[in-house]
Amino acid sequence: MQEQTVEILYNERVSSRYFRLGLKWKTPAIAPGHFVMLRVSDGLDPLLRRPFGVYKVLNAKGKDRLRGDCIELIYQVVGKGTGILSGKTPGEKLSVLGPLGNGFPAPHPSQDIVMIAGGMGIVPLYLFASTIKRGALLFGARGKAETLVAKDFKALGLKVKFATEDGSLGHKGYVTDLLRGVITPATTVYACGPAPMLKKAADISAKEGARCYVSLERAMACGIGVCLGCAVKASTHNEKENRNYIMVCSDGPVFESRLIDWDRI
Amino acid sequence: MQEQTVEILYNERVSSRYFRLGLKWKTPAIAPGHFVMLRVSDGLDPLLRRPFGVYKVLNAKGKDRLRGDCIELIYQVVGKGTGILSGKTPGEKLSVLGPLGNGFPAPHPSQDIVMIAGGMGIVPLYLFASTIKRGALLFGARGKAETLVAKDFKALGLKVKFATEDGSLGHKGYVTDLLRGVITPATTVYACGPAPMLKKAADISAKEGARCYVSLERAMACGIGVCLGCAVKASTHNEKENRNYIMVCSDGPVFESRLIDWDRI
Amino acid sequence: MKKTKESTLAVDIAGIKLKNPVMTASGTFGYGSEFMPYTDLEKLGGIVVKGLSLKPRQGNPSPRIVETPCGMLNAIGLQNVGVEAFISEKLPKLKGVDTAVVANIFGETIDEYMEVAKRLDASDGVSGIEINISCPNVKKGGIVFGTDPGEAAKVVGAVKKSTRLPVITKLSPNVTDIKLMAKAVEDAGTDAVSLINTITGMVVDIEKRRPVLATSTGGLSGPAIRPIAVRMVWQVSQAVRVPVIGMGGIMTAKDALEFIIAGASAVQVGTANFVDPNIAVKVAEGIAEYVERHGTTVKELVGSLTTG
Amino acid sequence: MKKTKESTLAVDIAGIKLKNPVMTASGTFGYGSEFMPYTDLEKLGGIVVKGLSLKPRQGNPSPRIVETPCGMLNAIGLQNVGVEAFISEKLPKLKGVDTAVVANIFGETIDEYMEVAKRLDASDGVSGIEINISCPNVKKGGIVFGTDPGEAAKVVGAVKKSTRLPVITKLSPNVTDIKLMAKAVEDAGTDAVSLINTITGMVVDIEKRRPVLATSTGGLSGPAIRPIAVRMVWQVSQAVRVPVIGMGGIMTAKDALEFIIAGASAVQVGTANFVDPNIAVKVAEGIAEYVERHGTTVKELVGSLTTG
Ligand SMILES: Cc1cc2nc3c(=O)[nH]c(=O)nc-3n(C[C@H](O)[C@H](O)[C@H](O)COP(=O)(O)OP(=O)(O)OC[C@H]3O[C@@H](n4cnc5c(N)ncnc54)[C@H](O)[C@@H]3O)c2cc1C
Ligand SMILES: Cc1cc2nc3c(=O)[nH]c(=O)nc-3n(C[C@H](O)[C@H](O)[C@H](O)COP(=O)(O)OP(=O)(O)OC[C@H]3O[C@@H](n4cnc5c(N)ncnc54)[C@H](O)[C@@H]3O)c2cc1C
Ligand SMILES: Cc1cc2nc3c(=O)[nH]c(=O)nc-3n(C[C@H](O)[C@H](O)[C@H](O)COP(=O)(O)O)c2cc1C
Ligand SMILES: Cc1cc2nc3c(=O)[nH]c(=O)nc-3n(C[C@H](O)[C@H](O)[C@H](O)COP(=O)(O)O)c2cc1C
Ligand code: FES
Ligand code: FES
Repeated sequence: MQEQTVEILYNERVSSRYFRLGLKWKTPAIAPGHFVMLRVSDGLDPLLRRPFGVYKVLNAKGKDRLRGDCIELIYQVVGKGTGILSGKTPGEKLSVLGPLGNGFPAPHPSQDIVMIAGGMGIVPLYLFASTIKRGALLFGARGKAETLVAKDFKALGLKVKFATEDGSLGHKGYVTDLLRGVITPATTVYACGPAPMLKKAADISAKEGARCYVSLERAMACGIGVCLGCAVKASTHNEKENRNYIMVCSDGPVFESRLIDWDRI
Repeated sequence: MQEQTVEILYNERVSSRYFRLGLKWKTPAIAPGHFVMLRVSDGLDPLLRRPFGVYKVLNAKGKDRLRGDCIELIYQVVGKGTGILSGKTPGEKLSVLGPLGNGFPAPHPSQDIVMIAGGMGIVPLYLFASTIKRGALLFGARGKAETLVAKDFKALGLKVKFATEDGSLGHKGYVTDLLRGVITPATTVYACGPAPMLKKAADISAKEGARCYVSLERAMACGIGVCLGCAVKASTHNEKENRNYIMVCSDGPVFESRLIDWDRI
Repeated sequence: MKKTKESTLAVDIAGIKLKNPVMTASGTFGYGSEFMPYTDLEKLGGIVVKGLSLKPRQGNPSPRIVETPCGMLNAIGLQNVGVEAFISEKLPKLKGVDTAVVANIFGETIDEYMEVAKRLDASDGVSGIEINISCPNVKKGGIVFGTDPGEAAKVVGAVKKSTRLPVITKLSPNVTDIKLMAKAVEDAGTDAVSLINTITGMVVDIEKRRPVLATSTGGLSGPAIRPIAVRMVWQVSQAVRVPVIGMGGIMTAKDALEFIIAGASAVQVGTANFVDPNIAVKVAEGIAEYVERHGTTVKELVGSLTTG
Repeated sequence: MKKTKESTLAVDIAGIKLKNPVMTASGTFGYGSEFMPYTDLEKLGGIVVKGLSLKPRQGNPSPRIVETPCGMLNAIGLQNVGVEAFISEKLPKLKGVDTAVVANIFGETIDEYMEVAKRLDASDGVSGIEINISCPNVKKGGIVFGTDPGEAAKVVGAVKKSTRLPVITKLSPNVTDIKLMAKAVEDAGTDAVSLINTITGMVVDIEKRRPVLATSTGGLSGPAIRPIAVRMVWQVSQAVRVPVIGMGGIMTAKDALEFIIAGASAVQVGTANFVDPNIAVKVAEGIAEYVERHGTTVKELVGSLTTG
């Protein structure tokens, strides 16, 4: 879990705002859902590391916890940090801290698996899917251009259903619309994406009596549970632990959805 | 004199710490001694532009004031800003502000010309030499590796004498040691380099009755005479102007040496 | 009635009419005319000129500036040509330029403040006076006018008596409670307040074991101080009724809008002018774009922050 | 006699022995043991743990942090496990680790400060107490202990009576004259002072027209504030005789040396720990390199600044 400086293998534009970033890194054991904190610049601005999920572990050994010699991330350019990242070229070095967080709990073999992703939420779900190799994916995005990585899921032999905001692929509307009907109490839902989507997925799952795991995002400073900056409010279900606030970086990023107070997210 | 964003044509390492930087820039009229302020990063750290002399104006038209379509700078990596600059690659863009400052006054045809450079002080003197095409150059540097650009002077047909601190080329010691003996009251000295060297050159010139122009360096914020940050103390010779402090960026960077209070430099 | 572009951006600061809320900050824009080769002054709401004293001042020894993380320290020492030379030599260069010109003034005694204000009152082409109270009071053993509510009020009262021009008082951030200072100068009759001036800081050269600046300390400006400045503007705008002008580390329209939404009726761009001499115009253009996109006006945005 | 490596770096802060002058700052290093996977705690002079209150505290609503130019704001709200859980669960994890452990404490009443200090006094493995006085005094209508010299002195006097451990008082920078605060707590008996705590700031989300932080304002830390912190450490070290611990934006040995040369006997590394969990050790190593290169000792460097 030491901080390490690793070499960029590739940093390629996938679509107008998405990049695939390959890092040469003899990884510690990585579980699906883990994330890393990258330092995008040696300078002081931006000062803080940026969190990114792990998309692939290359040449990986292991079943649930993977060790490899490279990782691939997928990121979207949204601001200063990801802007700088997108200008990096192969051969340059980056400092990576991780893997961090808890990862997705393995599903019971008797359970059906439905993964639901919004935008960049696809990232940790792919690593998850590639280890368990079953289940269905519901993938929501702005438009068709943002769904390119879905072919990686198809290559795993998984069924993918799309929802796009502009209707350019699949259902026109929210991806959570697809959730109704496909889940039963025998389903476990794995969700990653923007907060409103997660809230909806949690709602629907609760109504259908399905278990739901969500992977949350929150601005982070340390990524290792010490700054207490990435807090989210816990629901009363969390009371036994006597903790009103839980940390996305160290208690999560994956939580059982009923442990979260969705009204304060 | 507007700020402009220009393309990097080349950014090549000349020796261990020196780089040649070519910028594609339809220049305004540039006089030898002028400098430009570069913004090395779009970010906020480093915040301020960095000043650099102009080494060459490529495809230049004009005699004393040159217009070209590219400029070449030579810089030394000494800190954060120049460190970032050295990582830039051709095709990237930089914001340039300039040309700024006053430039070297043209010498009277009857005068002998002696140029004396310390380290990066060579930069503006080359542009000067390439327009007047006469005179002798005394060039001081740490060691031989830092004197590569001297061949550009030789190509102009100018005599070059070296002094190096480690004795690896020419006189072992200070370049100002070479000044004694070569100047007379009919000489005009043009000096650029570190402050102690300039002070010495000013001293010797004064003793020999020679006129001496120095190009000063100072930390700068604006480069255009408005922040009043790059002040140096003027000598009493400057009194008629009733100004105790003069600005290196807008009153200089070239000054007649007797106008400077060398005890407070 | 469709709002015209002018009216969506214009603000009025105690009678000083600004076509848009963006001014340039004192000490970072010379006497205005120096920027003519680089920018279009008429696209600015206003210009605040370098601080003026009764007599010309030579300023501090050098080094006077040093860069810091996302900022810089300066200890210029208020070098300026003096109010007379300003009126006779600098002001005429701005004649005919359609933008508000505000004269920033300072003194080491209350009399000096009054005298400078009087001279400006009689001159043509000045829209208002900004009082810099971050100056040591020589009669009070060097305590800074701007850190003592009583002394600050005295300066403001005296200047108000010396001029019919609108008076803006510029507050120092080096205080425990900036609301107290703002209220004191409001009670003393200031027509507006502006903030923040620089925060005192120091950089040490560890090889020489000396401060980098010849005066040991200097004033910190630039993006580094922006969160502090926004907080203070927010506090002050809730504490006083006079208009507030916000500044401190503004580089972009987004930064300026933080101040406006927090309660500033106008903003000043300072250190950023050194990075890009055309930046204040870009800030004004960005604000216009935001105002249009949101179908609102600058006046409506002022203090539109919701908290809690 | 040749100086040994230990003796060139070691400092003694009011009886707290540090093998080198580098500590980690409260709230940025958890309870210490969290960093064991990332760094070697024994290479640190000391560790200051997250601020402790009498009862566990849940902290503020979220968002609690936001990045700023070369810095960050935090409004954690002093979430902590409480002094009892610290003693029973956290402290034992540091047992056998050869580094000084300082407990940072706070309260909303003077009694609460005293009570926390008493509990720590009885516990094993704590080398000293750091009092955080940047806390609102609930009995005094929320004015902050750390901005009123009288209130600050009361807290310090009370804590001193409650413990035999060395007491460090941590000063808030949100004051007009930090020397006054330092002298007040010195007179009240503090054994050392540390500074600076964070500076209050705000960031506005211009699309939502709300503060980014749920609590509106938060504390600014990181390199952005370093010049302010160095200045205050310099001022305070000239005003008091007790040792001064400096902090604010330290990222490198060079930064730490600025504080030491300006007058700090030791330093604390804060926000930088988030950027690199091993950074404090790198700072200590860099100081060792400088001390060796200059053939000096940390003790000799403290306050070695020449001005004027
Ligand atoms: C556990 C986790 C995993 C993530 N995985 C991915 C991924 O695989 N691919 C991807 O593209 N993005 C991912 N993100 C989001 C990514 O971290 C942000 O998009 C990124 O930090 C934005 O940085 P910026 O400087 O470009 O944007 P800015 O807007 O300039 O950032 C400003 C600040 O806001 C924070 N911030 C802004 N948006 C987010 C966000 N959505 N989540 C957390 N912090 C944010 C930044 O960290 C920074 O402190 C993940 C976030 C978390 C918490
Ligand atoms: C008129 C002029 C012309 C110059 N021409 C050249 C040139 O042709 N080639 C070249 O290599 N260098 C030149 N310099 C020096 C160059 O500007 C500095 O080396 C550079 O700014 C250092 O930046 P940094 O961030 O790498 O160093 P840092 O040490 O990190 O800079 C920190 C601060 O110190 C200032 N600074 C440090 N050294 C100098 C210096 N010597 N002069 C001015 N400011 C300094 C920087 O501007 C910055 O504000 C010139 C300077 C001036 C004033
Ligand atoms: C070099 C410099 C000189 C300044 N001179 C003055 C001055 O003469 N009068 C004054 O009131 N403020 C002066 N200031 C303060 C600025 O007007 C402004 O309040 C401060 O820099 C904060 O804004 P900024 O962060 O945008 O620069 C000066 C600032 C700088 C950087
Ligand atoms: C997230 C965070 C939490 C903090 N918590 C505390 C605290 O509990 N007690 C305290 O005295 N200071 C606390 N501080 C202040 C730091 O200890 C330190 O004084 C300040 O951050 C300046 O140092 P820096 O710039 O190196 O971070 C906290 C700072 C941060 C960033
Ligand atoms: S990011 Fe610091 S506790 Fe989670
Ligand atoms: S750098 Fe601003 S006046 Fe010279």
